[in-house]
Order: sequence, then C-alpha cells, then structure tokens
Amino acid sequence: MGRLRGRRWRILLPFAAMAIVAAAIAASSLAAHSASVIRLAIMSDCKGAFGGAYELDIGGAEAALAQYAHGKPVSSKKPSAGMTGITIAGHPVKIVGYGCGNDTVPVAISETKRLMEQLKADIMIGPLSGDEAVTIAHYAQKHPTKTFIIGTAGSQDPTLQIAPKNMFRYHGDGAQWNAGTGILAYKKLGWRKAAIIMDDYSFGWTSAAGLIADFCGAGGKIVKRVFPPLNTTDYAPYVQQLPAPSKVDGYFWVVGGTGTGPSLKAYESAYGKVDPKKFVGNLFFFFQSGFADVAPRLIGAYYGGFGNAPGLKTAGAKQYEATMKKWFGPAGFNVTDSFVYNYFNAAHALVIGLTKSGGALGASLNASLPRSIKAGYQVSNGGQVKLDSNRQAIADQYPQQIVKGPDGKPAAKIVGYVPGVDQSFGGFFKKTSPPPGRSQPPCVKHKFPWAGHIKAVQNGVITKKTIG
Amino acid sequence: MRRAVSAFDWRLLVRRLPVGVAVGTTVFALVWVLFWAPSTNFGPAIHSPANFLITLLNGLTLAALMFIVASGFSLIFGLMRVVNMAHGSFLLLGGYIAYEVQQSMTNGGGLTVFSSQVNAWDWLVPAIVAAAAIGGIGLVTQQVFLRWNMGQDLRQALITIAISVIIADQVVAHFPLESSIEKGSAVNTSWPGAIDRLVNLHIAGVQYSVARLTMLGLGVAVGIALWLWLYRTKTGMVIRAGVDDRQMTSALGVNIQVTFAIAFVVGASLAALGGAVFTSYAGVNPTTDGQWLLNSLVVVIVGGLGSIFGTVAGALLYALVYNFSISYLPTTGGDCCGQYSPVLTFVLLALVLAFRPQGLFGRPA
Amino acid sequence: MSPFAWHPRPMSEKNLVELVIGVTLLLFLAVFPVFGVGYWVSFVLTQTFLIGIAAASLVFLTAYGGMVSLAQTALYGISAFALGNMVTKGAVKGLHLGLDPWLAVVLAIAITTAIGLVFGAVASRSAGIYFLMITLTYAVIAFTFFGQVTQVSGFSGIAGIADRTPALVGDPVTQPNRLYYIALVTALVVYFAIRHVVRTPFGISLQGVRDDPVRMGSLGYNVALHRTLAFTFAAFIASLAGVLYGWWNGVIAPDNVGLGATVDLLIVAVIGGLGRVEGAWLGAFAFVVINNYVRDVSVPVLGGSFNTVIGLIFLAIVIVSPSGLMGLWDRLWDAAGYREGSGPRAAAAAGTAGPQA
Amino acid sequence: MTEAAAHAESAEPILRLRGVGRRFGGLHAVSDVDLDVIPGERRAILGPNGAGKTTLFNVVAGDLPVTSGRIELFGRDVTREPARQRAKLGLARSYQQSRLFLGLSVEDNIFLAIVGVGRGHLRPVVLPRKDAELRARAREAARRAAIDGRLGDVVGALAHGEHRQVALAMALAAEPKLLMLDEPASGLSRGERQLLTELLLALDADITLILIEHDMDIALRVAERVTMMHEGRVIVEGTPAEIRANQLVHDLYLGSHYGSEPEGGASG
Repeated sequence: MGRLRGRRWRILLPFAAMAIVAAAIAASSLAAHSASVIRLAIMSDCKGAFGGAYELDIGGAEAALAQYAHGKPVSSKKPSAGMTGITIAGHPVKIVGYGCGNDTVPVAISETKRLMEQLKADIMIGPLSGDEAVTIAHYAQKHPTKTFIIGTAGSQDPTLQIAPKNMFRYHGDGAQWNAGTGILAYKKLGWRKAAIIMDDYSFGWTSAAGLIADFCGAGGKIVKRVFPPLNTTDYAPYVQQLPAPSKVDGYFWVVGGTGTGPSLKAYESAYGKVDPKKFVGNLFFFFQSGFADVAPRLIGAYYGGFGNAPGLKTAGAKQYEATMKKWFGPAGFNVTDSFVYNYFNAAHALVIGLTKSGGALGASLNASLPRSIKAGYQVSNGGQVKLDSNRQAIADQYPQQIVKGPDGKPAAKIVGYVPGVDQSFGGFFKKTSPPPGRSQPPCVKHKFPWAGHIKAVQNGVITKKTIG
Repeated sequence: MRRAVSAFDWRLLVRRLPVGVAVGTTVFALVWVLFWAPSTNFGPAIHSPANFLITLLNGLTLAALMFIVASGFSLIFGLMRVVNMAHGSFLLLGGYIAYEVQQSMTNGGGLTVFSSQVNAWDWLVPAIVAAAAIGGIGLVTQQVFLRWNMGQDLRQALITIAISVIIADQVVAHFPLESSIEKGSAVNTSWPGAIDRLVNLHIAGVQYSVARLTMLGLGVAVGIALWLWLYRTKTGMVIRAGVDDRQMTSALGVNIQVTFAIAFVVGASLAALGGAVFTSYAGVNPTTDGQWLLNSLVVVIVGGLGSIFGTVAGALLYALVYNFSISYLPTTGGDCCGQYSPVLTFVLLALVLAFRPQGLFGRPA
Repeated sequence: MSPFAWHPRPMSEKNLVELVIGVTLLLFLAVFPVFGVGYWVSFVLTQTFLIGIAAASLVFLTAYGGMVSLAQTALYGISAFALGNMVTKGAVKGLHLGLDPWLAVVLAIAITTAIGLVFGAVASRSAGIYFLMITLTYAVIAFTFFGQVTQVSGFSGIAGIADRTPALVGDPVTQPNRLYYIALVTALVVYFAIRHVVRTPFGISLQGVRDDPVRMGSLGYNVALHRTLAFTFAAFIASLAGVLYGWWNGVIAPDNVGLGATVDLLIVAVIGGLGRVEGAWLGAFAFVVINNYVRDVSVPVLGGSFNTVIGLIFLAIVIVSPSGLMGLWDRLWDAAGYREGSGPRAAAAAGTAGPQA
Repeated sequence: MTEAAAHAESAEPILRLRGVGRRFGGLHAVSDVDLDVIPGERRAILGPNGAGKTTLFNVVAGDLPVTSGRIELFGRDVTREPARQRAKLGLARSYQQSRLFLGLSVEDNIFLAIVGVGRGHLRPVVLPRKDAELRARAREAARRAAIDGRLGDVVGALAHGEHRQVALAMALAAEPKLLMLDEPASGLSRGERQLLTELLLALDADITLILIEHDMDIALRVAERVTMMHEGRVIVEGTPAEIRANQLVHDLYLGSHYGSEPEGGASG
C-alpha cells in the first residue's frame, strides 16, 4: 500500500461514507424495537389492478382503531398519512408500515418480509387479493409467533387448504360472496342454461365456483366455460366462444378487476348491446372503488356481493357506516365498499383480541382473537360473524343489483339476504376435493343450506319473502 | 444458382428446411382450420363459415390497432435505433388523456357516457388532444434525454425504461382526475354512437361491429398516410435515407436532428392515437402499458425493425395467430388446449426469430 | 469495439486497492451475521448475493459475449419452478413429486442448463438488439407458460419450497445464517468461476466473438456454438440463483419471471455496471437497499409513490454513469489521482454504446 | 527455383476456382473467375478500385457465399463449406481494414489465431502446460511480425501500423498452407513498408501466398505471378515482367490513381 500516493486516498472516502450510512441504518433498525409497543402492519395494494383500493383498505382498518383503540388519524382525508395514539389494554400500538402490493405474489412476499422482518411488525392486517393471501398463508405457517388477519382476499386456499393457526379471516371468500346469486339467476331470472366466462386464475375460479355450485345446485346447467388469461389485450376471441345470446338463457360474467370493461366491450362488439337481464356477474360488476366504468350499461343486472350490503337498514349497518363517516367522512370514499368494511372488521377483531390477551402477542393473541365478532352487515347469528374451525368467517351474503341511483348514476342495491354462508358450502367444498379450477367444481344438483332461506330485501329491509 | 446440384446435398436440405417447415405448417394450419378442426369450439370453417369469418375479422381488426401502435415504435427504432421502452407508457397516458377530454366534452366528469351521447367530434377531439400532448412529451423526451447520446442503443433503452417507470407511477398517482382517492382505476371512452353498432355483412349471416371495422379502416388509413409521408415527401425521403445509413444522410447536409425530432413526435403521437382507440375499444388501466409495450415489441420484432411493411406483416401474423389459436386449438376437457394460445403464439414468434433473426422484412443486423 | 471489454492489465495500483477493498469487504461479510441485524442477514444481504448471481450471468454474457440477454430472469425462474415441482409434496400446487432435496437441486440445475442450451442454440444466430429481442420473447414464453399451465404452476405459483431444503441448508426462516453463508459462498464461487473461464481458450474465444464474429469464423471458430455454450453457461449460473431463490423465498410465481422482474434484473446489472462482474453484486445491493429504504421519500411537485423516486434514481444513474457504479469508481479513480503514464483507460471510460451498435 | 519452373511442374493446385461469381443484387462484383494457385506460389492480385479483388478474397475465404461457380481448396470442393472449415484446412487471411479483437491483448489476438486452427476452442479450463506452449507460439509469431514489444497491450490502444503487424502475426501464427493478405501495406509508412516487404520475402517457402496490393513495388517484388482483375473479371495473368509490359494493364491500372478501394460486400 506504500505505493498509494497523494490524493488517491480520497477514493476511499465514499466507501467510508457508505459504511457509516449502512451502520446507521442497521443501528436504527436495532434501536427502534421497544418491548411494550405492539407493532402493527397494514398490507394493501398501491399498484396494479387494485391499486385504487389502497386508501380504502387503510381507512377501514384505521377507523376501527380510532373507534375502539383511541387512535387519531393524522388526516381524515388521507388514511395512509398515518395514525397516532393507538392504545390497547394499556399498550401503545404503532403502525410500523403500510405494505404496497401490486396483486402479484413476488411483491406480496417481499412486502410482507419488509413489514414483518425489517419493520418488525407483530401483527399484519392484509393482504388485499387472493394469490397474495395464498402466499402470505404459507409465510404465516413458517412464522407462528406473528399474527395475520386477512384484509379482504377472496381465495379459498388460505383457510380451507393451508389454514395456518395464526391466520384469521373475518369475511367470506370469493365463492361465499356469490352464494345465493346462482339460485337467484335460476329462480328470479328463470335461467336454466347458462355459459360462464371466468378469469383464468385462482380468484376467478373460486368466484366462478360459487356461482356454478349455486346455479347447478338449483338445477341449472352450465353449457360452456371460457377462461381468458389475466390482462388479455383482446377479449374478442374468447367472447366469440360463448354461445350466442339466443342459445342460452344468460351468462355468468366472472372477468374482473381490470378485465370487466374490456370483456363487456368485446361482447358488445360481437353481439350488440348488453341485455342486463342476461348477465349475472360477481363483485366486479359494480366495484364501487373504481372500475365502475361499466356500470351504466349494466343497470338492472344482478351480481354477487362482496360480503357488504350497501343500503341495508339495520342498526348494525347504520352504526358501522356512521363510524366510518365519523373518522374518514372527508376522504369521500364509499364506506359500504367491502374494501373498507372487511379491513374495518379485521382491525376491530384485533382490538378485541389484544384487549382480551392483555396485549400479549403470539399464541396468546391467537387464542384470544374472537371466534365471533359483531359486524355491521351481519344479521344472522345475532349479528355476529362466526369463525369456523379453520378461523374462516361464516357470514351473511347479499346478492345485489345495479340500479339507477337518485342522482341518475348507477348505484348498488341489495336484493337478497343469504344467511350464514360457510366456506365449505355445507360440506360441498372439502380440503380433499379438487380445488376450484377450469373444470372444477362439476355442475351437479345439490341442496345448499341456504336454498329455500334466501329472503328478499326491499329498500334495505330484509323481508319475510323467500326468493330462493 | 448456375450449377445444378449433382449429388444429394444434405446441407442444402438443412438450409431449405425452415422454408419447408414454414410452408408445411402453414398448409397444415389452413387445412386444419378450413376442413378438419375436430373437437374445437366451432369445427372447421366449411361447417361454420360464420365463426371463421368472425375470427378472421377479429384478427384483422386487432392487427390494425397493433399496426397503429407498433408503427410508431418501428419508426422511432428504424430511424434512431432507439428501442423506446416508454412506448407503452405513452399509450397509457394517451388513453387517460383521451378519457379526460371526452369526459369534459360530454357530461363534465363522472362515469362513462353512453355512445348515444357521443358524436364524432366527442371522439376525434380527445384523440387529437391525446396525440398532440403525447407528441409534446415525446419531443421533450427526445430532446432532453436522447439527443445527446445517439448510437448508444442500450443506454437509450435504459433511459426510456426509467421514463416509463416514472410515467406509469405518475398515471396511477393522478388519473382519473375526478376521483379524489381511487386513483389508477380502469377507464374507458365511448365510440361515437354512429359506429357503436353492428352491421350485417350479408356473408354467412355475420353481424359485425362497425366500430371494429372503423378501427380496421383507421389502421389502413394510418398505413397509407405513413406510406405517402415516407415515400412521397421530402421529409419522408430523408427519414428513409436515415434508416438506410445515418452517417451518410447526415454527411449530405441534411439536418438530421430536426428529422429525428419529427420522427419521434410522430412515433409518440401514434402511440397516443392507438391509446385513444384502445380506450374506446377495451379501456385502459395501470397494467396496459406493459401489455402494449410487449405487443409493439413483438410486432416489430417479427416484422423486422424499421420496416413499415414488416410492421404490417408482424401485426397480421401476431393478431391472426393469436385469434386463430384461441378458437381453433382443440379443447379436450378443461385443461387443454385453448388457453395455451398465448404460449403457442410466443413459441411461434421465437421460431420465426430463430430462422430469421432480423424479422420477416428486416435487413440483417 | 465493444465498450464492455475487460481490459487485462498487470497488477496496478488500482488493482491492489480493489483487492484490499474486496478482501476487507469479504471479511466483514464473513463475520456480519455474528453481530449483524437479522433482517440484513436474512433479507438484504442474502437477497443481494442471490440476485447478484443472476445479474452476474447477465454481466458475463454482456461483458464477454456481447450479448445482452433478457432471459436470465426467466432461466432463474425456471430453475426455481423446477425445484419447487420436484421437491414439494402433499397438497400444494404443481407436480409435488416429493423428490430428495439434493436430487431435486441437481435436476433443477440440469433442466435449466438444458433449456439454456436450447434457448441459446435458437438465439445464437442473432446479435445485438435482435438478441435482446429474442431473449425477451423467451421471458414472455416463460411467463405465459407458468401462468397458463396449471399442472406446473398457475398464477399463484408454487409455495412450500423452503419446507423441503437439504439438511445442510436447514430451515431458512429459523436458521437464516446458513442460507446466508451458502449464498455468499455460491456467489464467490460464481465470481471466481467467471473470472477463470474468461481466461481459458473458451473465454478468450468468446471475447473474440464479442469483438468480431465474422473474423472469428475465418479463424476457424464456430461462432454460433460459442454463443450457444456461453448462453448455456450463463443459464447454469442463473439456475444456481434460482435454487437459492427457491430456498430463500419459499415461493416462486409467474410474476417472478414477468416483464417487470425481467426489467428489474437488467436495472440491477446496469446500476452495478455491465462491464465488470463485480458490478452485479454492487447493483443488487443498491437495488435491494433502494427498494427498501426510499418508501417515505416523496417527490415535490410531481407527487406519486416511491416508484417515481426509483425511476428518477435509475434515470440519474444511466445519465451520469452509463457504465454503472463500477464505471463511476473507475472514473473517480482516474479523477482522484495522478495520471498514470500510459494506458487505454480513456477508451474504457468513454461510455456505454450499445452492444455492437 | 524460378517462377516458370514452378508453374511448369504444375503440381496439383492448392486453390482452384472455376467460373466463380458473386452478385450483389444487380451488381456483379465478381464474375466467371477461373484461377489456379499451386503450392508455394507467391501470387499478387492487382486491379483498380472496384475490380472485385476483395470480394474474390471473401468468397475464397468463405466470408461470403458464391452465387455461381466452384471453389476447390487443397483438392477438396469447399464451395459450400463455411469459413471456419476452410480455416481448418489451412487457409488464413487478413483484411483490408484490420479486423482485430480490439478488447483483447496482442497476445490473446494471436493466441486466438493459433487455437482457431487447432483443437480446444471450447476448453473451459486453463491447462498450464498446454497453454504455455500455445502462448510461446503466439509470442514467437509476434516476434516474427516485430510486435513482441506490445504483447500485453490491448489492441484497441495500438497505432494503425501496429494493427497491421498484429494482423500479420495472426496470419503467420496459424501456420497456414495458404495465406491471403488483403492490402497489407495500406496506410503504412515508408519504413513500415520496407519492414513488411522483408517479412514477406522471408516467408517460409512452404506457405503459399496470395496478395492484394496497391503498392506496385511491394507486389512486384514479392510476387511470382500476377493476376489482373477488372470489373470483376480476370483480364491478364502472367509474371511481373509480363504484366509490366502489358499495354492493357498500363491503360487500366498503372495510369490510374492509387488509393484504397471501397468495394461492395463485407470488405470492411
């Protein structure tokens, strides 16, 4: 090194600087961890197909923390600005970070690692979407000291197949959300023969499984299943495979997120204007948070819900909606949206669980998390959403219809009340049966627990009239 | 070749093999689609001519849209050797701009308007505004980021990747404008009422969308306009000369920088025009940019970079293979085979490139 | 002339300084888990090592073969998918063959290398931007294949790979240090393997192919074969990264090989510098750290999320130092000291033109 | 041995062209060329710019396929063989503008020329003894081309004249039976030309040499026979003396200006 002369030494200065920065970062991640603080992470999507739901998810969770755990939102317009003052059972709760997924598995897992390992969260509320939840369920299995409460994901696997003991879901999966809607198509619309088009991935299959099981269970026949890949540029060749409108009574339309508009446009350029009476969709037909672009042409169409019940006039619903408006009214989002509702219930359950465990985490929190929780849009079981043995919700569902709202714009209206839908559809879906897929489940007649118990809902009031 | 091949020359056979395979495959595909096609959705074309015609038209109209978008990409590449990885982002932003303009022209914001409320101007003005705006952004991009590093292919591609990352994030952060919190939602615009209907073609009783046929017409019009511009005007001649030999054109005393700027603006505007069309035809969302960057790349790779005829050929091949493979692959149960169409499409493209690395109409590297 | 050339020089003052820095860094990394922060061991650095290996396969092809490949992400994904399908068992997605973990590793590497051979053979007649394009097609084929063929994956991907690691690796969650050291050692082996190969007849001929393929033909070389084998070797390296990734992440999904991930790996290599193999790990480190620590930075006026910040950082790097951080180091060195007597350094620092522009 | 005697012996030609032609689109760069070169011969190919000399080299070496005719090398039909097979048979060539590997050192460039005609192109390990032997040969070739002072330097950093020397060293290192040099003297200084001439004259008698050269002094000093080309065709063939005396040659060539020729095809 003697040969190193003059100003060349300076070259090492950037390295010294980098070393200091690295040491500082490392030290800061060490120092920040204080034992009595409960560290909470909220995971949602800020990019990709569901990027628009980011603030809704965070808002839902934070409203519950504000209502039940003394939290104060930094901004009532922008939930992701943060929250202070959360205290549960005498323990301060810190939101250590918000996960930003993009509806893909790799980002979900690296965000989860960032939140749980770098930021050292003890508990996660999230994620938003199905494949993300599958991945995080596997992660949860390997990290039994952490607790995961699914935000609003609709895949079956996390609780039916993988079912880690530290993962909870206080809302239905994609199949549950559609329970009753197939029966409605059979009874109310009089469909007997229908075709289905579904996204070719796990949420599309799960969502379609609910409609197929329900419709076929009532006696209907699915004559054609078409499955376009996600993010298809041109849906025309797929739509072309659907039987012409004259050949079937209707279509189940399970193309969602960003595909609803393009696929319906492809339908219109193949067969002319959409006849809302020949279309039954899943939640994506009137996705209040964005994607509502297709709703105008679907006024009158029925669709499966999202576990939510916009316009339901029960005390629980009113209380929930008032709570949301109280904390995030100025943000201007639709509080009946299940992105908000499901995250709200998840956070609410967490507050109850932590209170019961006295702030203890891990196994004692898992044991303390409520096996049933009072929820705004739950009517059966005394207004309590109950968890099954896999920690998965048994919840009421509400088939809905797109109607013209008072301002002339499309609005969601609930038309039916399907009490207490469980994940297995009364034993129809099993851990051992093939998971929903392109040709699963088969189309068979089957009597589901709610068949014959679906009540009509008029003006937000559940009537005694049975509609399916 | 003057000398006849006297003995059996296996090397010759190997060299001719690609052509033979290509011809054989094409013939087989034609026979399959026209006369055979067992256990497919529609059966052979002779049994179901209507479905064949619709598949064909779907392919042609999609090819037209692909041509509009990809011709811009090809123009920029051909002249400047810039692989503009921000092309998809230009399309995406163009689509959102067209949406905003149409919203403000019709009911002043809110949800999608019905085509019955939309006249030709309500469609054309948004498209023109989008094209102009993106043309401007293209100009800035070219002047600020690409002008001073001509010839550094990879560096320029990387710069445009960075720009595309920024644009994509900015779109999600700010669009749609009227939404306060649900940014990054999918949006679509409406076709004018006059073309948003079906027309009876009087062939096999097929009813077909006028909007899609208009799209086909627009693609042809863009193609003719580009051809006239490139082959019948002075600027066009300079551009073609530039595609052939940049140094020489520059040495002839032409101000090549002005030509570059013009070509970049036109290329970016074509992306935005394609975006405006796509927003009416399917709608845009934050994943659209990647999709269309890929579509453009595939079209120009297959067709041959920098060739307008290559772009036509690439768009036709890609769109037709895509459409026909979805409809005419056999379906033997739930897990086979129609859904493998995207895989098949790309395998085919890889094979085209394996035998003609420069694309169908491209010159060797 | 390709600007990515590795210029062999006798041990200069600079080499010596680099050697000292390298050895110091290595010693530091070797003892880091003892006092290091858990997250930096299990997440930042292990990820840096394995992404760096994948990036090194790209840098190798670029610097010594003149081939900028976009297929490296696809290849390392293929390796992880192969591993996942073979090693997992029970009610998970994929083939869940439940093979012996070591056997599965060997097969995953063999399959990926064989696919690399086929991919390389098909692409070997292309060069420059056309090579970039055909390898992009490979990336898309891999993505659509794993997305659509549910027998081997589907969009949810394959999980549970980390549950079935060899005993040597252990459970990456509870024993992250083991995987850390395995990744570190693999990275070192890959680094020295590349350094060695480029000094062998094969490596020197490959550089000849990079500089002038036609001339190589007239000297008696089979250019296409060289390209094919270089690509195969790079696929082999990428397959190592894939196996490590499978163990480390436990999950592999089609989006791991999507367009975004493909571009990310290119970004990693470019940030590090496409001219020198060391750059691969430097770029991986910078990428991982930036991705993790710029979350709360917001851009005035423009707005937007941290993605805008990442885009701006990347833009700045490409504009300021096209040869990446390693290039920046070369320039700093030149600027900081006395000019050495002679040498072609100016040519090396002149900038990054395209591959065979 | 005199030139005449050499030809009279009429050994089996080392290179035989029959009716060789090469077309670029409508342009006939080379047409209907017949040529016989016998072992040990020194042959110069002359002709004005655009006469097709470099294209002829390219088709003989296999860098360009012929569009018509037949090429025999060492008694074997190589018309359809790729360039690398012809190199293996013992053909080495240089290029008008030196085609060197600019990112590699002088020694590595020569090393490649040696490995190219031998075995072990794909050997991915260093064998110390084997490589030492190959490198010793490379250094020896460098010494013969008087470039051994720059062995470790990157070729991209060398001067033009040194490039010529490296190219020559590479051609010699391959130990070819047939050596084809395309304007080795172009761009060289007077001193360098002198050096080159001496190198060529000292060339091993077993090596057959074909030379394209504009510098008549060098060409006519080195060559035993001369082939004159014009517009892609061979117009005259003979000894240097005969060529000097030929009126047609004077009209076509000696009277015209000297200079480098930008020809079609892969000449550069």
